[in-house]
This record gives sequence, structure tokens and C-alpha cells, in this order.
Amino acid sequence: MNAMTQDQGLRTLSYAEAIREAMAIAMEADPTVILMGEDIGVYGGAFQVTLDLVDRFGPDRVMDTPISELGGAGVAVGAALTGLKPIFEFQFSDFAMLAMEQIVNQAAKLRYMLGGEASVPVVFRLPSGSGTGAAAQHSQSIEAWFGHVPGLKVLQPSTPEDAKGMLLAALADSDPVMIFEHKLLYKMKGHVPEGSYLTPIGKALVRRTGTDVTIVAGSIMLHRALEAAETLAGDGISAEVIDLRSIRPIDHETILASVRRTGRLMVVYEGVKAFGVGAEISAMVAESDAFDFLDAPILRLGAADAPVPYNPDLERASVPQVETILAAARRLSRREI
Amino acid sequence: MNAMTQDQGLRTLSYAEAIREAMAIAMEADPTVILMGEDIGVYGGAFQVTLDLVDRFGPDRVMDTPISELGGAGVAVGAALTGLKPIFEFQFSDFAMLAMEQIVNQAAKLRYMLGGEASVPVVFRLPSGSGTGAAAQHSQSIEAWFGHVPGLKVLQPSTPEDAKGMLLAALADSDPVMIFEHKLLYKMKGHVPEGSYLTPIGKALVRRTGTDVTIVAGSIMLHRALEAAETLAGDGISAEVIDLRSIRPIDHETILASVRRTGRLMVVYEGVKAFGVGAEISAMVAESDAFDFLDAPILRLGAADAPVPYNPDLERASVPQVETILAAARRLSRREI
Amino acid sequence: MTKPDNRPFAIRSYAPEQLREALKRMYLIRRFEEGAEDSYMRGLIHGTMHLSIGQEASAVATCIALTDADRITSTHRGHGHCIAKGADVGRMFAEFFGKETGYCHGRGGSMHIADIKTGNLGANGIVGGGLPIAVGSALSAKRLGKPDVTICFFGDGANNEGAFHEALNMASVWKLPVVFVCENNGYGMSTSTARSTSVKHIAERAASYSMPGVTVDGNDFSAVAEAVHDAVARARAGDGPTLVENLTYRWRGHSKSDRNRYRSREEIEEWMARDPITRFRAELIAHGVLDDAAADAIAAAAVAEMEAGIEFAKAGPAPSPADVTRYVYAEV
Amino acid sequence: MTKPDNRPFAIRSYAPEQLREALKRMYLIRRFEEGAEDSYMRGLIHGTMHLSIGQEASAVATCIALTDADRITSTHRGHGHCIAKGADVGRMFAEFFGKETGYCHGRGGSMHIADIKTGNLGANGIVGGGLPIAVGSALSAKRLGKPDVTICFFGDGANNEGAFHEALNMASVWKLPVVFVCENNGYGMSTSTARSTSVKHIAERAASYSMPGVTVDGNDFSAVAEAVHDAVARARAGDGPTLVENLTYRWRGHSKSDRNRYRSREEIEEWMARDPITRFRAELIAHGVLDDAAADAIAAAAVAEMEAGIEFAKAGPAPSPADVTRYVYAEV
Ligand SMILES: Cc1ncc(C[n+]2csc(CCOP(=O)(O)OP(=O)(O)O)c2C)c(N)n1
Ligand SMILES: Cc1ncc(C[n+]2csc(CCOP(=O)(O)OP(=O)(O)O)c2C)c(N)n1
Ligand SMILES: [Mg+2]
Ligand SMILES: [Mg+2]
Repeated sequence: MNAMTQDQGLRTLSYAEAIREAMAIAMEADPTVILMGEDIGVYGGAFQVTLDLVDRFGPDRVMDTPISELGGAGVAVGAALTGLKPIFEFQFSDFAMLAMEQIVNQAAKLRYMLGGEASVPVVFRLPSGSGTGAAAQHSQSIEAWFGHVPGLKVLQPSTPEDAKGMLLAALADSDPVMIFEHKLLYKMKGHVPEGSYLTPIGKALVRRTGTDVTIVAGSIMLHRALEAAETLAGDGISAEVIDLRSIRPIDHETILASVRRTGRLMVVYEGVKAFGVGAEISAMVAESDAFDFLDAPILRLGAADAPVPYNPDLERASVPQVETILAAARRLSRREI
Repeated sequence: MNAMTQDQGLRTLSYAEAIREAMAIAMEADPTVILMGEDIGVYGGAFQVTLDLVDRFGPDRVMDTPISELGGAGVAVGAALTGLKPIFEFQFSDFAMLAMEQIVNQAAKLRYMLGGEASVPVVFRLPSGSGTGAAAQHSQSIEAWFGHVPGLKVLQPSTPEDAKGMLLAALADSDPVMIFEHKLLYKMKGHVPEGSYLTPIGKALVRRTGTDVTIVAGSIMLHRALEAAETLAGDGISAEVIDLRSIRPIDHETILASVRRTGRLMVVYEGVKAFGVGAEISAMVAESDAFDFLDAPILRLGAADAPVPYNPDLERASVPQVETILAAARRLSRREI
Repeated sequence: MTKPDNRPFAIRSYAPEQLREALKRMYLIRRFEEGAEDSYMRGLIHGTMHLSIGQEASAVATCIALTDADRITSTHRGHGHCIAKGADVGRMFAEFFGKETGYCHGRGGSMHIADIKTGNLGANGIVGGGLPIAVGSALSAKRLGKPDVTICFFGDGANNEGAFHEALNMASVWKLPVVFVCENNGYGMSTSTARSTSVKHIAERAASYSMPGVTVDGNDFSAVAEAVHDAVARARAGDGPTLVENLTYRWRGHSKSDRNRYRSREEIEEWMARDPITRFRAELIAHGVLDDAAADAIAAAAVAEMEAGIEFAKAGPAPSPADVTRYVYAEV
Repeated sequence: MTKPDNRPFAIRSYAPEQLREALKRMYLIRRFEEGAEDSYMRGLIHGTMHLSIGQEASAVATCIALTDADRITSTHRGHGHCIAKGADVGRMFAEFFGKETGYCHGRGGSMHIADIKTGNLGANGIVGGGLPIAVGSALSAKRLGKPDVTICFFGDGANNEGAFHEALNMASVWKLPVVFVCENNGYGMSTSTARSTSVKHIAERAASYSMPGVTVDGNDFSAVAEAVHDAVARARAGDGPTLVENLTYRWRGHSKSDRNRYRSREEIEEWMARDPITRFRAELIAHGVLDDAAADAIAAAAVAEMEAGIEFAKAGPAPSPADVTRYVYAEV
């Protein structure tokens, strides 16, 4: 998709393979790690992420659950509270809506409600996003909701390397972690280091340095932003592109440092624009001291104010694309106070 | 609580009574309006809002549901789709987490997914907020989540008059409406006009005019902001206080017009600060032309980054109070770029 | 004393015209889904789809005696229900092709097709999503004093959702006119009922809701028709809900991405030998409702209708991307 | 041939010391809740609370034979479970008073009290919230190869939550060592089981999950102890879950704000006449486990323990408002 993901003689894996490798490493190392989810066994998961793991680790550790998201997530929470480290896959992130109570009322709050006397080291994996023609109930990007929930950590890997490192970091964490994986990235290839390593939770990463405008984007939007930045460079606009990576906590420092340098900020995300990830980042900057460095309004590019439509042209029109990012970045670079 | 709510010889009702009056008026006028919820019949609802309505309208129209939030909300959705106008009460807004799937995947999206061929005129009432010592699972302010959901309308009345008018407006609307009622306001008294009237959905209201700083607040925070504004006036700081009223849609114009005049903005809300209502409002302003009129960073006052604690002092410390608003407004008024 | 009528339920209960129409709809479902599959392969349809080939008796026999005022809620595997309830395949294809002329104006696609006029409240992308909605629809009928019955289709997999439990309990407590029709095809995606469900037959769970539960051969048109007939009669009489379980099988994979690692060739073939269309056709012929030639003509008509539907769909206009936020809210 | 032992189950199964301790815990629950009620009236406790007065046998007889490694999940009406499982009333009061010395360091209050050391995974403010958590706890025991059993307390109202259905189904499919103990006190808040629940006895629903279901007099200590004993034995033997339903009654209103418009005085009095503590005490005396004086001494000890608990709680430090975000995440 872009330079970053090209093979440079290093070992490459797809994003899905990288996640699978992380799970296998964790399961080898720690017998308390188990996988739970619908059709993650012999079917290999709706997106084939857990393919063949049941053959390696057996059905006691790779558990197909009934279609019972609330109960299944709750079982994972109860197991995490009592000695296991479950990785629970929601087949689509949309179905997490059935389990909000266990995620938000229980997992996120148990440590606090119990005054620190318990912990819930559960990992929720959530295939997310649009672009597959699966329409309104199978294409949502609801990660912003969980940014609003103290007690959770919320990650969004954009590369195979991070997909592996974040899952391993989530497993090393003693609090509940939600990992939003983009369906369109599962087949993306990229370098993935061997063995175990942890991608730090809560750290954004400058994926491209620039001086004129800061673009913050995560997940698949990072790749669109990088592609746009490449074109912008041809226009003489130097864009700095930051991979958000973590939605909770948000890495304020990396973003603010960049904005102080460029004076212009644009946030690109796939969720609905209103109340999305961009709202938080924009507001965080607008209330910070970096406000004084801003030379233009803060732009947000998010999804249209509509459910995700089925028709492919509408679907494409409903979320930011490379050309929308380009146009917005050009507008923003020209804007003066 | 403040001038606005004092009896001026006009008829006063409590916020709970005003809501009840709205329901009774609607039920008298329209036989398709029904009430559903847990213990809303003879018990009168956990907060006594539906008190005695079952005696007036009978158990067929004031239906105690089993403790089945997902199913109950779904029944309301199905009924709304086929000719009834249900008002569904979640006993606490926290329990709506069990019904996210029916609210967000179904009610909010049905019209769109069906290309406009159906509508879901359901009203969800959600007692919300902290301050009652009910701890983390009974005190949340989750309204911001629904601001992120196209297809919904999300209201937050702060006075008895609005509580009545908004409920009637919601019933007159053919799309799903969520009304977040603050538990601490139920006993608040204020003038309530007789008969039927509609409070327009999506319109904020300037409750106090001022020139130095704009404070946007809704629900109980409006009252705290008004109280703070009174004190600020003594300090020579003239605060304009806007009652947000509607979280989806947000009334951009009223807010922007005020910010253009005052050049300073502060948003006060009870939900968790990150990803809350203030994030959206701040970002909306920061990306608008009003950005150029800003003389200082945009402040957000929201809840601490924690579940709502049980201990009363902690609970109080966890959400904005009059004194926090005061201190922040003073800071903001002094701030220069 | 009249001789007891030993003919199958459907034959003795419905007019020949109705039975022929039923056969036609079964053929139409089969051809429609094959047509959709083919269009998908050709890239005319994007996304995914869930085919109900092999389950046609369950859909058509369930809906045979319903009026347009009777309603159904359907599932992700809903094409059959939609056609059985009377939808036009042209508008269905148009929806699959994402056209403005589709049932959902191209916004919904296969998983959200609804046809409010014929009483189809819609497919659903959420497993179990339709269960409480059906109960709400039945509540409307009861409160509005109408005789309409609601049929709620759902799968064996859906029966493990909490929504199943909550919906059936409320329907029973309030004695609502709803019939829960479980299409038990043995699997929720890759997970067999044996591995996911703590009873052998879903209908056993009816006892938890003090409602009748009956399990029938879902590929036997008459068996389904009779069970649903009794349930609908009970519902209309104000006696409350019933759970009917149709044992059936989907010939195709779960969706377009299924690699079929969880079922054996033999199992599939065994079920294909119990083709509900072949069986119903033979039954109609045996009882003189039609002859082979007439049946062939019906089958051919289904093909023609399917093909005309595709042409209609192709010809329709696509929605404009500028209209992406249209239909989110009522236009005022 | 030995003569069959016709004494009640508890008497013949447990040592006198255990039985006396059980009586003590029943008194302690009663006195604790009266003390809490009194403290609430005096404004020492804020928020609300749900008292289990009248239900003490269910809690104590269920927990009598459990070890600290056996776990329970509890409910909003959880004080009794907490004490039955071995919690210290001083730390419980401290929690109610919002103190750092409370079980949850003042963050949780009545609805979230847990005592991990004695195996109490916590009360729950969400009706039905503990059901899947209990199943997860049982899954841990099974996967980690431990003999521990998990008891899941829940109410008759909770049995209509989808979580009930999903949890029981999974527990059965996976044969997990969990016992579902339904405390059927006839009402979920104001709504009677007759108006909310489509079966007469919750235990009838066990059949939907192919597990044994038994309904017992929940105010009869021995009846509860026996049913739970059998269920625990079954669970420990690897034979899977059981549903035990204890028929009981709460003497007080649902919570502090209940105006009791849905129950009659007579009904309440009828149940008060079946006081589980009086009955158990009489049974112990009848079988010579103790005499009246010893029972009085136990009752007096409970009062003393309750009073000492209140003093302990009052003396504890309150958390500092500066620590409002402490315990949200693990400290690293
Ligand atoms: C709530 C929810 N969980 C999971 C899915 C993914 N999914 C779609 S269909 C399906 C299997 C459904 O099984 P069943 O109810 O038996 O219907 P069938 O596909 O066999 O017709 C699954 C798991 C979904 N769409 N919604
Ligand atoms: C999900 C949810 N819905 C509703 C409530 C409000 N509520 C608290 S207790 C209760 C009644 C519970 O009844 P039951 O399970 O029988 O327990 P009991 O109170 O009788 O002990 C209700 C409705 C809640 N806390 N959680
Ligand atoms: Mg199935
Ligand atoms: Mg009860």
C-alpha cells in the first residue's frame, strides 16, 4: 500500500498472520491464555485470523462459543477475574453492542468498584470498519465509544508489526484491552519481527515527518493519509503523518509536539464524524497550550452522518478516501487566520 | 435553584410531574401511545415519574416489563415499526447498555437500511447522572455515545418546562428519540405551561446573556453554570450561559454566534471528559469560522477519568461543581493568546 | 359418517391454485438464489450473501396462508422468506445490485431487505435481532385490536442469544399473537447445535415459556404448513405464541466465504436427497393438483421471472453518492 | 443393617460446630442489615441498599460447605451472601460508610462489595450481571484443573434477562462446575413472577439447558443445604451445572425507596411467620445441637459483632478526593 509496508528483505506477514502469530506465541508461553469466540475453531474465524489454532492448541483453548455475545464476553470477564487470560473475538465489532454491559459495566469498572482488589486481564478483539459491502450492521467503527470509558484501553493497529506487538502488549497488561482490527487490513503484508515484543500501549508514532500540516490518523486511515501525504509532497506541502495507534489513552505529547511545529491539524478517522475520535483529539489540542500555535481551524474528516450504506459507491462516499484527505489538506494548508 | 426556576405566580410543577403530564396529555390524545418499562405501573417507576398513570390508563397502556432490557427495547422498536408510539423507560440509563443492539443497530438504522420505507417513532427515557450515592453502575452519563449515532435524536432537558415540551416533541417526531433526564432534577420545580406544546428539537437556548465568556452546559450542569455565572458577575466577568438541550443534533448556530461575540468558550458536562459532549462542541467550534474569533483555548469540564465512586466526597469530586466551573471560568477569562 | 381425509395437510387444506403458487414460489426462491449466486460470481453484487437453497419448504409453507396484513420478521438468510411473503424478485435483485429501484433503494442490500407492503418487516444482519421486534409487532396487533399474526423466523444459532429468551418470555406473559419459527439447519455458521446448544431440539425450550413447541420435518411442506397453521390459529384466537421448529438444511456454505471445513460431503448429499422442492412437486402430482407438464411450466415460469428480475435490476438507476445521508431521518 | 438416619440433612451432614457457626451467620446477617438500616436512617450511609432480611437460610445454607477457594457471584441484595461466605462485617460497614478500610476502599458501596479472599467475586448492580461471570469463574476452575465450584446467586427477576439464558446454556454445553442458585422471593422489585415470568417455578427452566432443576423451601435450612450439596457434588464430579431455586421472601421493601404498593400486609406477615432463623434455631435445639441458652449466646454474639463492626467502620479513614482516579487502572 505504501513504502512502509513493502518488503525490504525482511520477513513479512499479513496483518491477520501477525495477530495469529501473537496468539500462538502467547499460548505457547502461558497456559492460562485461551481464545474464545464464534467460529474461531475449525472455521478459523470469520476473517480467518485464528485459522488452524484449534489444531495446535485444541478446542479447550480455542473455544467456539454459542452465538451469545453478552454471555460469551461475560464468561471471558469472569475467567479473567479468576486466573485465565482470555482473548475474546467479536466476529464483527458491531456485535459488541450486545455485550456493552459486560464490557463497560463489568470489565471496565471491576477494578475500581472493588477498590483495586481485583483485575480483569481480558482482551477483546474487534474486526471493524467498512468497505466490504456488508452494510449498516456489519461495517461500523464504534471505537470512539470506548474512548469514553475509564478502565478500558483501546487500541487500533495499522500495520502487521503493530497488530502483533499490540496484542502481546494487551496480554501483558492486567486491565481490559480492546483491539479494533480493520477488516480491510487483514490481508495487508508488512515486516513483522520474530518472537515476542511489546508495542507500547498509549504511544502514537510519527510515520512521516513534515512541517506544514499534521495529519493524525489510525488504522486504515493511516494508509490513506500516507498516500495523500505523498501526493501533497508533490504539491510542495509537507505533511507530518501520525499513527494514532491508541485511542485510550491518547498520546497527547506526540500530537501536541507536532502541532506546535506545523500549526495545522487534521484528524482523519472512519467513525461517524460527530462525537468521533477526531472530536477528542481536536478538543484536546484546542484546550492545550498548543492552541496558541494553531494557524488555522482544526479539521476533522470522519464518516458521513449516516449508517454505512450497502451500495458500493455510497459506501465509498461515506468514509474518508485518499482524495478527500488530499482536498482537505490542501484547503487547510492554504488557510490563514 | 436559580431565578429561572422560581415561581413568578405561574403554575409550577416538578420536572417529574412535567414529564408525567406530557405522557398523560399524549396518551389522552393518541391511543397508540403506550408506556413500557420496569416497575412503571403500580410502583410508579424507580423515580416515581409514571406514578398513578397505570390507574388512569390501565396496565395495557402502562406496561410493566420483565427485567429484559434488550428484549423490552426491541419490543418497543417492533411496536413503533408497526403502528404504536411507545415510550420506553430504562430504569437507569446505565441499563441501556443491555439494549445497545436494539437502539443502535435497529432503531437508529431501520429507516436508512430500508431506504426510507419505514420509521421507528419510539421514545426512550433514560434517568441519568450521579449524585445519588448509587455508585458506578447506576450513575453514568452516557449520552455522548448516542451523539455518535446517526438516526437518533438525543435530548437533555434541564427544566420542567423543557422536560414536558421535549417529550411531546419527541412523540411528534417520527424518528427514535432518546431523552436523558437527570435524577437530581426530578424534584426541581419550575413553571410549566398548561396543555400541549412542543420544545423544538435541536435548538439550544441562551439562558443568560453575557459578553466575556460563553459557557455551554446542559441538564443539571446548566444550573451549576448559571449559579457560577451569578458569582462571576460579581467579579465583573460577564458569562453567557447556553443550555445545550439537544446533543443530536447540536445547535451549531447558537453556540457559534455566542463564541463569535465572547471569544471564549467553556463546555461543562457530567459525562467523562474524554470523548464527551464537550469534545464534540469544542471540535465543532475549532473547525468553524468562529475559530478566528477565539481569544483563548476552549475549556472542557467533564467528569474525572474514573467510574463514578460511591463515597459521597469522591462522587462530588468526580463531576463538575459550581466551584470548579467558577475557577475554570476565571482562569479562562484571564487567559490571553 | 364421512370418510376421514388421509391426504397430506396441505393438499386437503389449500386450494389447488394456492398450492401451485406455493410450488412456484419454491422454484422462484431456488432460481432467485442461484441467480444471485451467479451475479455475485460475475461481480454484479458486492458484499456477502446467505443462501437458503434447500430450505424453501420452511419459508413457503410457513407463509402460505398468511395475508399481507400478517407480518414476518426475517433473518440474514432471508431471501426465501421475502419471496414466500410475496416480494417481487426484480426489486430484490435491484437491491442486491445497489439500485434506487431496490426494496431499500440500494442502502440495505441482502441483509436488510424488507417489503413493508407484503408484511415483511425485514431481514436482519444481527442474529436474533428480529426476535423482540416480532414480539413488538404482535403487541401492535393486539393493542390496535387487529387480527394480524406475526411470524418470527430465526435460526438454531439465534436460539442461544439472550434476545430469544427475553422475546419468548414476554410473548408468553402477554399472550401475544406471534409464532416463532426456528429454521434449524443444524449449524450456526460452523458451529453445530450439538456443540452450541444444550438441548437436542430447540422446540424443547418452549416449555420454559409455557408455550407449545413442535418439531417437524422442515423439508416436508405439509408438515410445516400444518404446524404453522395450528400455531397461527392459536395466535389469532388470542391463545398466545407457539414455537415451531423446522428441521432443514442449507445446501450452500454459510456465506460466500465459507470453506466448509465443518460438514461432510456425505451429510450434504444426504440432505440434498431430501430436496423439499422435489418432494412437494411429487406430492402435488401424486394428489392430482398438477401433472408433470404443468409442474415443468411452473418451473420454467420461475426461471423467466428470475431472468426478468435481473434485467429489471440492471436497468435501474444507481443512487447518487450525494444522497449518502438521505433517509437517515424523516424528511420534514 | 443400620437404621436410616431420619434427621434433617443439615443435622446429619454437618458437625455441630459448623451448624452453630451457620446459625451465628444467619443472626449476623439479620443484625448486620438492621444495623445498616439504622445507620442509613441516621444518615451515616448514602445511596440505597437492598436488604435480604428473611432470606438468611438461602445464603447460609448454600455456603455452609464451601471452601474459600470455592467462589460465589452475588447480587444487589448481597449482604447475606457476603457474610455467609465469611466476610468481616467491620469491613462491610466500613464500605457502606465509604471508608478506605471498606472492602472496596469506599469506591463500591453496598452494591459492589466483594471479598476476593473468601471467594466472593462481588455483588453486582446489574441484574443478571453475575451470571456469565460465574460461568467464567467455573471455566477457570476447569481449565486450571482445580476442584473449585462456583455458586451463582441470582433473583427471580434476573431469570428473565438474556444473560440467564446465555450463561446457563454455556455452562451446560461445557459441563462447567457451577451451581445456579435462584433466590425466588416472588418479586423483581414490584413485579411478581406471575406478571413477569412465563413459568411458575424458575427451576422448570433448567430443562432448557439439560441440567437438573430443583425447587426447595428456601426458608428451610436443611432443604437448601441438601439441594446445594447435591449440586456441588455433581459439579465437583465434573457432571456440570445445576439450577437450585430457593423459594423465599424479603421482609423489607425492594430498596430504601420502596413504598410497598404491590404486596399485601397479610402476605408479608405470612412469610414473617416462616422466619428461617427461628426455624433453623428450633431445628438445632430439637436435635440437640445446642440449647436455648447457647442459641441466645450466639444471637448476642452476633449483636456484639455487628456493633463492633460499626465502631470499626466509623473509626476508619475516608478516601481523599484527590484519589478519585486511583484504582481505575493497575498501578505500574
Ligand atoms: C449478533 C450476531 N452474532 C453473530 C453474527 C454472525 N453470524 C451471522 S449468521 C450466523 C449464524 C447464524 O446461525 P443460525 O441462527 O442458525 O442461522 P443460519 O445461518 O443457520 O440460517 C452468525 C454467527 C451476527 N450476524 N449477529
Ligand atoms: C439490568 C438491570 N435492570 C434493572 C435493574 C434495577 N433493579 C435492581 S434490583 C431489581 C429487581 C431484581 O429482582 P430479582 O432478580 O428478583 O432480585 P431481588 O431484588 O428480588 O432480590 C431491579 C429491577 C438493575 N439493577 N439492573
Ligand atoms: Mg442454523
Ligand atoms: Mg426477586
